[in-house]
Order: sequence, then structure tokens, then C-alpha cells
Amino acid sequence: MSNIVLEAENLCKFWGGLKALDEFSIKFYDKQIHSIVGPNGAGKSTLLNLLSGAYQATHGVIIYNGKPITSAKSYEFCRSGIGRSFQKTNIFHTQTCLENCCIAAQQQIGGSFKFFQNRNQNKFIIKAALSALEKVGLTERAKTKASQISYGEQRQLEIAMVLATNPKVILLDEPMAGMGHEESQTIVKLLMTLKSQYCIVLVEHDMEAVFELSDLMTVMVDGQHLITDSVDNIRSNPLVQDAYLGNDDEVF
Amino acid sequence: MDTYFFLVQLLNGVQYGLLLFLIASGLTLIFGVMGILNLAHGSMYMIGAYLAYYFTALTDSFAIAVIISSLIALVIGLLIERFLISHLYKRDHLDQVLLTVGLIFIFNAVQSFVWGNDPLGVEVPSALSGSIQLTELLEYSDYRLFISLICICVAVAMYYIINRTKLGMLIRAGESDRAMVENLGVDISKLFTIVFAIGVVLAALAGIISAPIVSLVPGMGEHVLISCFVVVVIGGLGSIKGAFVAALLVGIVDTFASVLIPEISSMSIYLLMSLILLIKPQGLFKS
Amino acid sequence: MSIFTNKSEKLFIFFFFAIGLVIPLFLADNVFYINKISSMIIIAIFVMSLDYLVGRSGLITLGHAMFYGIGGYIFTIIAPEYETVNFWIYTFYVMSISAFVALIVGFIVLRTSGIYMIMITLALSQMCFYYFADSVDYGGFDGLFIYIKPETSIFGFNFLDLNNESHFYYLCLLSLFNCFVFFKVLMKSSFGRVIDALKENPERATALGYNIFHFRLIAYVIASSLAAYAGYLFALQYGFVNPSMMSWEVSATALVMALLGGLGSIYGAILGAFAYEGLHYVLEHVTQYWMFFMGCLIILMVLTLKNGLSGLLSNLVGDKENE
Amino acid sequence: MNNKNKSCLTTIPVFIATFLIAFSTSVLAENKPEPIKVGVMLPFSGVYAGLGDSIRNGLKLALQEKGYKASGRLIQLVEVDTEAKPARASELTLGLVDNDKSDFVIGPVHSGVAMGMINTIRNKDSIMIIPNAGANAATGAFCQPNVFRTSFSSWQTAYPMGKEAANMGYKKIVTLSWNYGFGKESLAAFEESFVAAGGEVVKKILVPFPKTEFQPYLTQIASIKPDAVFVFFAGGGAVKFVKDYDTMGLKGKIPLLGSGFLTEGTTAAQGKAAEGLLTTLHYADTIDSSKNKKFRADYKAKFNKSADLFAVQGYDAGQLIIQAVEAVKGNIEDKAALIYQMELLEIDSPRGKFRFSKAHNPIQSIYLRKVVNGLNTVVKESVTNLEDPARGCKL
Repeated sequence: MSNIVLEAENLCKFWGGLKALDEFSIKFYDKQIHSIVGPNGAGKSTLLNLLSGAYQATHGVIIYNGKPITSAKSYEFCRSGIGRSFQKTNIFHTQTCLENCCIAAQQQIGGSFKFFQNRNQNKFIIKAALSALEKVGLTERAKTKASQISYGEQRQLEIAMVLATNPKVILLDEPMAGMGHEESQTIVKLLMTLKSQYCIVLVEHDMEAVFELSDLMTVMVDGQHLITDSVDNIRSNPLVQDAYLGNDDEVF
Repeated sequence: MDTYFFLVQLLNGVQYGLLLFLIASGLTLIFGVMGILNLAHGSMYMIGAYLAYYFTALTDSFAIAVIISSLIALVIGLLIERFLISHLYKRDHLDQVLLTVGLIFIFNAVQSFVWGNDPLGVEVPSALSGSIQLTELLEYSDYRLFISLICICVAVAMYYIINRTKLGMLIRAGESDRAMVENLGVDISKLFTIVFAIGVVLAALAGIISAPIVSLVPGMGEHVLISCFVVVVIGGLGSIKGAFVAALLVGIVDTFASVLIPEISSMSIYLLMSLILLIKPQGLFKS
Repeated sequence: MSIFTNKSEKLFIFFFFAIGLVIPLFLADNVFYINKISSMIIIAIFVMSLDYLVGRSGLITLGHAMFYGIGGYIFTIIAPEYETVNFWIYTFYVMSISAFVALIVGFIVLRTSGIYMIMITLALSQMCFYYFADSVDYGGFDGLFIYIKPETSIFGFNFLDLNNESHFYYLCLLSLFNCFVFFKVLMKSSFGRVIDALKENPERATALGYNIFHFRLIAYVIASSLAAYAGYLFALQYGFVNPSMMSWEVSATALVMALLGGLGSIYGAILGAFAYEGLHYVLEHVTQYWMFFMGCLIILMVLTLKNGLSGLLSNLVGDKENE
Repeated sequence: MNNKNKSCLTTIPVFIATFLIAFSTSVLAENKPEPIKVGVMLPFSGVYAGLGDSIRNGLKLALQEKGYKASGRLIQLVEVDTEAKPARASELTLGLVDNDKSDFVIGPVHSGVAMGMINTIRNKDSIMIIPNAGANAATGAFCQPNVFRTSFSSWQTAYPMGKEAANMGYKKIVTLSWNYGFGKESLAAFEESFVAAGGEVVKKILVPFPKTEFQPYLTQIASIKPDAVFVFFAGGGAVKFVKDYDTMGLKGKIPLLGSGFLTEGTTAAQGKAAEGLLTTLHYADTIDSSKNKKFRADYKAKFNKSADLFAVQGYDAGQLIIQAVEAVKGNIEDKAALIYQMELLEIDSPRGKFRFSKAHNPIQSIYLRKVVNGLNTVVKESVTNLEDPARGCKL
């Protein structure tokens, strides 16, 4: 088994009295897709927000490459290699697709404090951005404004932006939300190819895609860890059937 | 300062605070529901005071003047919302602010044109011209107590309307989720018209009832406006309860700072605001 | 690589500075108009710095006049009273001291955002206003005077005499031009890319690893020290400073000018400042009730123009949408 | 697109029209060298606008008596609104001096504006006449050959009250004013003479300008229980203070004394709260001279309101110009000769006759006045021909 990249131990997030995440522990391995499923309100997004540094944990530890990063600032997560996409499309609508990826790439490549150099003079940034666009198949959309591409393409751009930050870990928050079957398949294919290079954490409601893609699956209920296992074992686990899968027809 | 004078100063502070609340409540209401920072709020305070002067002189009755002036303010509020602000809902908030700056200019010019530039005063209505002896030297006029009473009444009425009536429910909903109100089938533009008019009337009412105890001078609205900002921000934008607490706080702090630390009293309320915003960046009662 | 965003901007800048360069030749015997235009240019610099802050960086402030005033006061306070000093050296002093002040102020105000930032900047500038208005040493409400204007020699070459109105005018025009070019270059730079990003979507910019606080702070310091530079020029023009320079009305008026010009367009600041000041000048000479017409015109412009005067110009020239 | 075009069409003509008006007025104003140009720089909007109106009225009355003519030359007024904003002082002054080529500039009301104006006009040829602003420095440390004042220095208006207060037997006094130049100078002048006469200022309270919440201060005064209170306030602040003093019950228990501005042009708004107040100033409504009676009657007839001190000061500025022009027989281009003649003039003012000191401030009598039925009546002449010490003036 490959090595552990990202790890959470006894992670808690309380909103006042509400326990969004309670004593949650999990390990993510390199070059795998690890899906997290569970009913609405199970705390999946909270977990992702904690892992990406958007929220501060109430207590518990996040370990990245063997070092605790729990108390790091939210922007430091991305810098150290934890990239994320958002559930609701979160891109720079007024900029071109290429520029969107340039913004993402520039943080890693540098130059943000160059006040007098034209932003397009740094070839490394453009190159990194173009390669990210190419990976998701948006090359011909490079010069198009982000607000003018289709919804599916925007979701792809969202992932391209994460890739442009040159991450080790990619946290994807429902990348297929609101997509038709065909569009979803594009993403599935994309994730398949990415799997060989990154540690991918996937939160997704599209169970078909999840079962197709995942190496490992974690089921969450009410902010708590229910089970983590391979796809096949999860499918046949009666506990999961009872607690979650069997009772909720909507999901399937 | 002995206890007795401490209590008198406290009374001064509370009384000033209550008046501030009356002026600021309209501002925070409009902002909370419509998201508009109405810079012309101070101008409506001024217009209210001048209208009270005009109609008191005309009818010889302060009570009638209060009623007529409030009605005129209501009409002004409705006209401004219908013919100007309603065209800007889809635009940037800063455009709306710019519009209200234009209104300030117009109101100032109208005031100067109609009433001239000499300081004016309104006599305290005779029924309330008595006073209560506080110390061997100090008295407290009935009219000031009457103003405080009005302010408390307005505060209670607003609390009741917002928490107990259908209009209040819509106002609260409009604050939190505009789309939801529209989905409920409520005509949001009508709600906005009503709220804006109420806000304007509150500002004018503050000007009307304080007319007998202030001097009516050009530009009186702008001075008030800044104090209102401070109150509204400390209380948390859009929160009536916050405005009430903040107004009392500002009134008391300002009063005691004037006497105890005169060197920095001009900055005291701004210091207070900065401190509170540093501790609670959203103000005291942000919902 | 062109620094211009669109055709209308190019046209406007070209005509503005072309006319600006030759206009003193036609006004040679009328010092007043040269002075008036100089002061409009100074205001345009001030508004431009505000426009960068509000329109480009998304940081709305109602306390920008604080730096305008500080710029003037710093010079008046640190320069020896009866000694000729060098303009460029003191430009450096004024701008670095005000940058330092802006760093501290920015550190406080940038913790808040939106309307709360508007209010806390307002509070700080009011405190600053009262500090100078109540001070005994700095002349209180009556302000301070500058008796001797600086000389402008560089390496012994003295080509501008600040006591000469036309020379001062050209200094202002040059400053405005530099300011404009500086902001345009800044906008097109890699730094500008981040500023664009965090104005549009600060949450996303953070998720991409940017410490938005740092970038905002830098933008705030840059804009504030340029505002201070404008205040410094203002103090030099008429030789005095007054606390009313930092009153909140000055901040609000500048914001109105930036809005009139079209937020975020930078060159709109010039349009806005000239339109507002021009109208003000004209109307106050026509009627005592100039405020009424001023108010009506402002409202008319808000209702009819979507992106201010620069937007209007853009439509006239026929720029492509959103370019 | 249609909408946008329409908006362009409506806005552009507005701009063009306004700029055309601007240029046509400026062109018209430049063509006639003949008349004497008098620039009037007063606040016509904002807090001080009422004072600006009165001064302008007085000025017009003086000029009208002579048919807007002196030594056969027509007198033309050019008015601008200062908005009482010191930041605009220099620009507006230059406008009047350089653009409108004014021979005289009358203004302003506000001391901060005055300092800006003096700083601008000191190197120019025009003669500045201050019809109000009382900053001591204007005819003190900053005095200039071409700056005259027809009003007063703040020192003059408050200094006599110190002696009067001591004479009335008061030992301990609290002083109070807005925290700005005029107020602080008035308190200092009062203290100077009051302490010299053996009194003691037990507390000096400075209220932030332009705050009008006076209750905390009045409560503080009540806790100190001084023999009397001396205040400086003007305009709207004076109205509010006098009313508050009355409603808080202090009136009649602790005597209120003031620099005359406390009851100048404000008694109508103050109502009965002002009755009986004692103040000192260089003018009173009931000065018993034919000049004053005629002035007040004419003013009332022309402007339909009662004359006040500010009108007098404006009126005297007008008289000064006419007499000066006549003294040099219309030849005002020789400024040195004009200034020399102005220094020799005696102005027959409604307040009584006065001459100018070396520093160009009036040497004038100060009256102790009492408010009776809304009028500032003369109690007595407190000091005859008081001259400002003009500290720091090198003229």
C-alpha cells in the first residue's frame, strides 16, 4: 500500500452546540481516490473545509506529510499542496479561462509581488495554466470568458484551477453536482487519469461515479465516522445498508 | 463627582442616547431591509425640524405641526423611493449612495431657499414648559422627559411591529433572504416603499420633536448623520435592538467623556466604535 | 504592450494630456485658471488613488481624506519653517511617512470588510481630524502655513519654480500622468492579477493560497501614500494646511467623483474630478442656490449613466462590451 | 443599446450648456476696466450663511446710499460662496484677485478662511477688508499693509468683560467655549483682565466644535457652583446654549456673561431665554445716535428684518471703500497712496466713529449690553476707544 499523505485525528468542529464533526479520524493515501459519502448534513463539506483550511478545527489534528498543520492559516494549506474545488462553482467569472488558471498557477510559481512586470511576461505561469487547461480538456476555451462557457465546462475549469496550483492532494467537493450523465462521464474519465498522480479526496452524491472511481470509501453519518473500506466491502456491508444506503432511496 | 451629579449625568447620557436612537433607528431599518446606506437621512432630520418650525408658526400649535410635518415627511419618503431609488435596485449599492448624496445637496438648497440662513428656534409647547427640580440649582424640563418618553414609545412600537406583526415578519425575512420573500408571493417593491417611507418619517420625527430644544441652522443634518453612523455600526447594521443599546452606550460615553476626559472627548465615540469593531467586527447585535 | 484597456481610454488620455500640455499658453495672462486647473489635477490624483482602492481592490473607504490631510501636515510639520528645502527629497519623506502610517492604519482597518470597513475608516479619519483640530501646536482649526516653497533641483538642475503658477501646473500635470501610468502598469502586472482576483472573489483567492490580507495591505499603502502626495501638492499650491482637508465630506466628495467618473476605470477619476469641480465652479458663479442644481445633476447622472462618465465615453466611442 | 444612446443624448447637452455658461460669464466679466471691482467672499451656505447674508445686506446698503458710485466710478460686486471651508479660501481669493481683477476683496466670516485669504493676498495688489473674522492674528502676527478690518479682534470683544465681571463682585468664574481659535482667544482675553482685576477662573471648559450637546457641561457647572459663567458661542451654538442654560434651571441662579456674539442675531430664536443676559461688544442695537437710528430704519425698510452687528460691519466695509476711493479722487491704481489714505480715515459707523490702528484694526468703544425684549440695549460704554494690542504685528 502506498504512503499516507494526509491524515486527520479526532477532528472536531462545533458550531455553538451543534456538532458538525465529532471525533473524526481518517487517513488518505497517495495515488488513490478516496470517496466520502453520507446523507445531507453528515458533515462531508465540513470535513473538506477543515482539510482545506477554510475552517479552523475546534480540536483535533490534521497531519500532512507527517507534520501537523492544524493551526496553519487557510491560505497556507494550498501553498503546501492541498488544493480544493468548491461545491458551488467558484471561479473568476469576469476573467478568461486561461487567466483563471494563471491566477491559480501564479501563487506556486511566484511573481505576485512584481509590481511593474506585465502579468503575461512570465512564461512559466502561462505554461502551467495551459497545461492545466489541457488536462481537463479546455484548451480551446482558453481565451473565452469564464462566464460564457457552459456549466459543465465551468466545473472542469474549477478542477483545472486546482491542478494549476500544482497540488499533492486534491479535495473535490461534489465535482459532478448538477451535471447530466454525459458531462459526469467526462469528469469521471478525467479523475481516472488524474488518479495516477495525485491523492484525491472526493465528496460526491453521484453513487454510480463514486463506485466506479473509488479505491477506498468512507461513510459518514451525523458528523461521525461510520466505516472506511474498499468499494466492494462497503457495498456488501450490512451496517452501511442499514444506516444509510438502504434507508435512503433518493441517493441511488 | 459625587453620586448625585453622577446620576444627573447618567440621566443626561440616557436622554441624549434615546434621542440618538430615534434618529438612527430609521437609518438602520432602511439599511437592514433594503441594504441602502441613506446619506440623506440627516437631511430629513433637518427638514423635519424646519417643517415643525414653519407649521408651529403658521398654526400656533405644536401638536398640529407634528402631525402635518410627519405627513409631509411620509409623502417625501414615498416620492423619493418611487421615483428615484426604485430605479436603482439592480445597481451597485454605491450608486444608491451617490443618489442620496445628490439628495443632500437638494435638501440643503431647499432649506436655504425657503427658510433662509439665520438660526431659528421653536418655543417649547406651553403644556410641557414646566420643569422638575433635580438639585438646588439644576432643573429638568418636562419637554426633555417628554422626548425621552416618545423615544421609548417608538422603540417599543418598533419592537412590537417587527416581532409580532405580519409586516414585521416580512421585514425580518427581507433582512435575511430577499429571494425567499419574493417566493412567498409578496410584492417586495411594496415592502421596500413602506420601509423607506417609515425610515424617512422616523428621521423627520426626530427632527420635529427635537426642534424646540435645538437651534435650527443650515447643515444641522450633517452633524447628526455622523453620530447616527456610529450608533448604527456599533449596534450592528440593521439591528433595531442593537441601535437601541448602542445609542444609549454612545450617549452615556459621550456625556461622561465630555466631563471626565475633555482632552479627547471629541474622539470618544469614534474610539468606542473602533474598539467595539475590533472586538466584534460585525457590531454588537449582528443577526 | 499597451497600457490602455480600451479605445475610449486611449482617446481620452491622448486628448486630455495634449490639451493639458498646451493650455497654459492660452491662459498665460490669467493665472487664476492655471491655478484652478492645477487644483483640479491635484484632486484628480487624489480621486485616482481612491478609485484604485475602491474600484480595483474592492476596499471601500470613507477615510481616504485622512491621508490627503496627513500628506500636507507631514510636510508642514517636518520642513523647517524659514528654509528652502528640496521638493523631491521631501516628496520621498512625505510618501514614506504616510506609507508607514497607512501600514499601521491598514493593519487595523483591513481586519474588517464591507460596510464595517467604511465605518472604521470613517472613525479613524474623524479621530485624526479632531486630533489636528484640537491641537495647539498644529494650529487647531485655523491650520498651519508654509512660508517658503521648496525648490525642485535635481543634481543642481533647477527647471521648475514652484512660485510660478505655470511651472507648478506642469508639475501637477506630470504627477497626474505618472500616477495614471503607475496605476495602469500596476493593474497589468502580476500583482494586479492577484488584486483583480481578490476583488472579484476573495474566498477563492484564499483557497488558491493567497494571503489576501497582505495584498490588500499593499494596495492600501500604495493608494494612501499617493493620496498623501496629492495632499502634499495641495499644501504647496496655496501654502497652507487645514484640518478640514481630512473631514469626512472630503472623502465622500472624492467617492462621488470616482463614482461619477466610473469606478475602477482609473482614467474615470480624471473625468469625475473635472466634471464635478467644473460643475461646482460654474454653478456657484451662476446662482447662490448652486447646491440645488448640483444635486439634480448628480441624480440625473446616477439614473442615466451605468458606469459613470467613462462608461458614457465608452459607449460613444463604441468599445466592445466588457473589454 | 437604445437606452444607452438615449442617456448619452440627455447628458451631453447638459454638460455643454453648463460649460458654455461658464465661459460666457468669464468672458463678459473681463471686458470693462472702468468700474471698481469689489469681490465679496462670504459664506452663503452652511452654518455661517446667516452672517454672510447680513454682511452683504449691510454692504449693499452703504453702496446704495451713494448710488454704487465713488468719485464718479461705478462700484461692481462679484460674489462667491466660501461655504466657510478654509481649504477653498486661497482658490476663491485668487479667483477674485486674478480672474475678476478685484480692487477690493471683502471677506470672510470664518477665521480659518481669513488666515487662508491673508496668506494668499499678502503678495497681491488688491486690498482685503475683513467684515467679521476676529482672529487676533489677522491684525496681529499676520498683519499686512493691504489687509484692513472693519469688525473687531476677538481680544477686543472679551477683554472688557473681565473688568466688568470683577466690578460686579464675582470672584470665581467658569469659562466655556467651543474649542477653536475665536473661542479660545475670547476666553484668554477675558481671563487676562479678570485675573488682573483679582478674579479667578476656576475652570475652563472647551467644547469640541461644533458639538451642541451642552447638558453634561451645564451639569458640571452646577456641581462647581461658580459666582458666574463667561461663555463664547455664536450663531446656532449660541441659540442652543442659551436655551439649554435656561431649561436646565441655571439662569437666574448663576449669572451668565458672554462675549456679545452670544446674543447677536440670535435673540429671536432664543426667545425669553436670552432676556437679561449681559454681554460686551462694539455695537448695541440701542446706541443713541442719529447715524445708528437712520441705519437701522433704512435696513429694516430695505431688507424687512432688523439690523444686527454683522450688518453694521458690512455697512462699514462699504463706507470704507467709498471714503477711500473719494480720498484718492478715484485714482485707486496707486495702492500705496490708497492704503495711506485709508489709514487716515475716520469712519462714521452706526457703532460710533472709529479710526484704524497701525495694525489696521478699528480703535473702537466697547459697550456693556443687556438683552431687553430681544434687543441688545446699552447699559453703559465699558471702555472708550479700545485698541487691540496687535501682538506680533510689525507694521
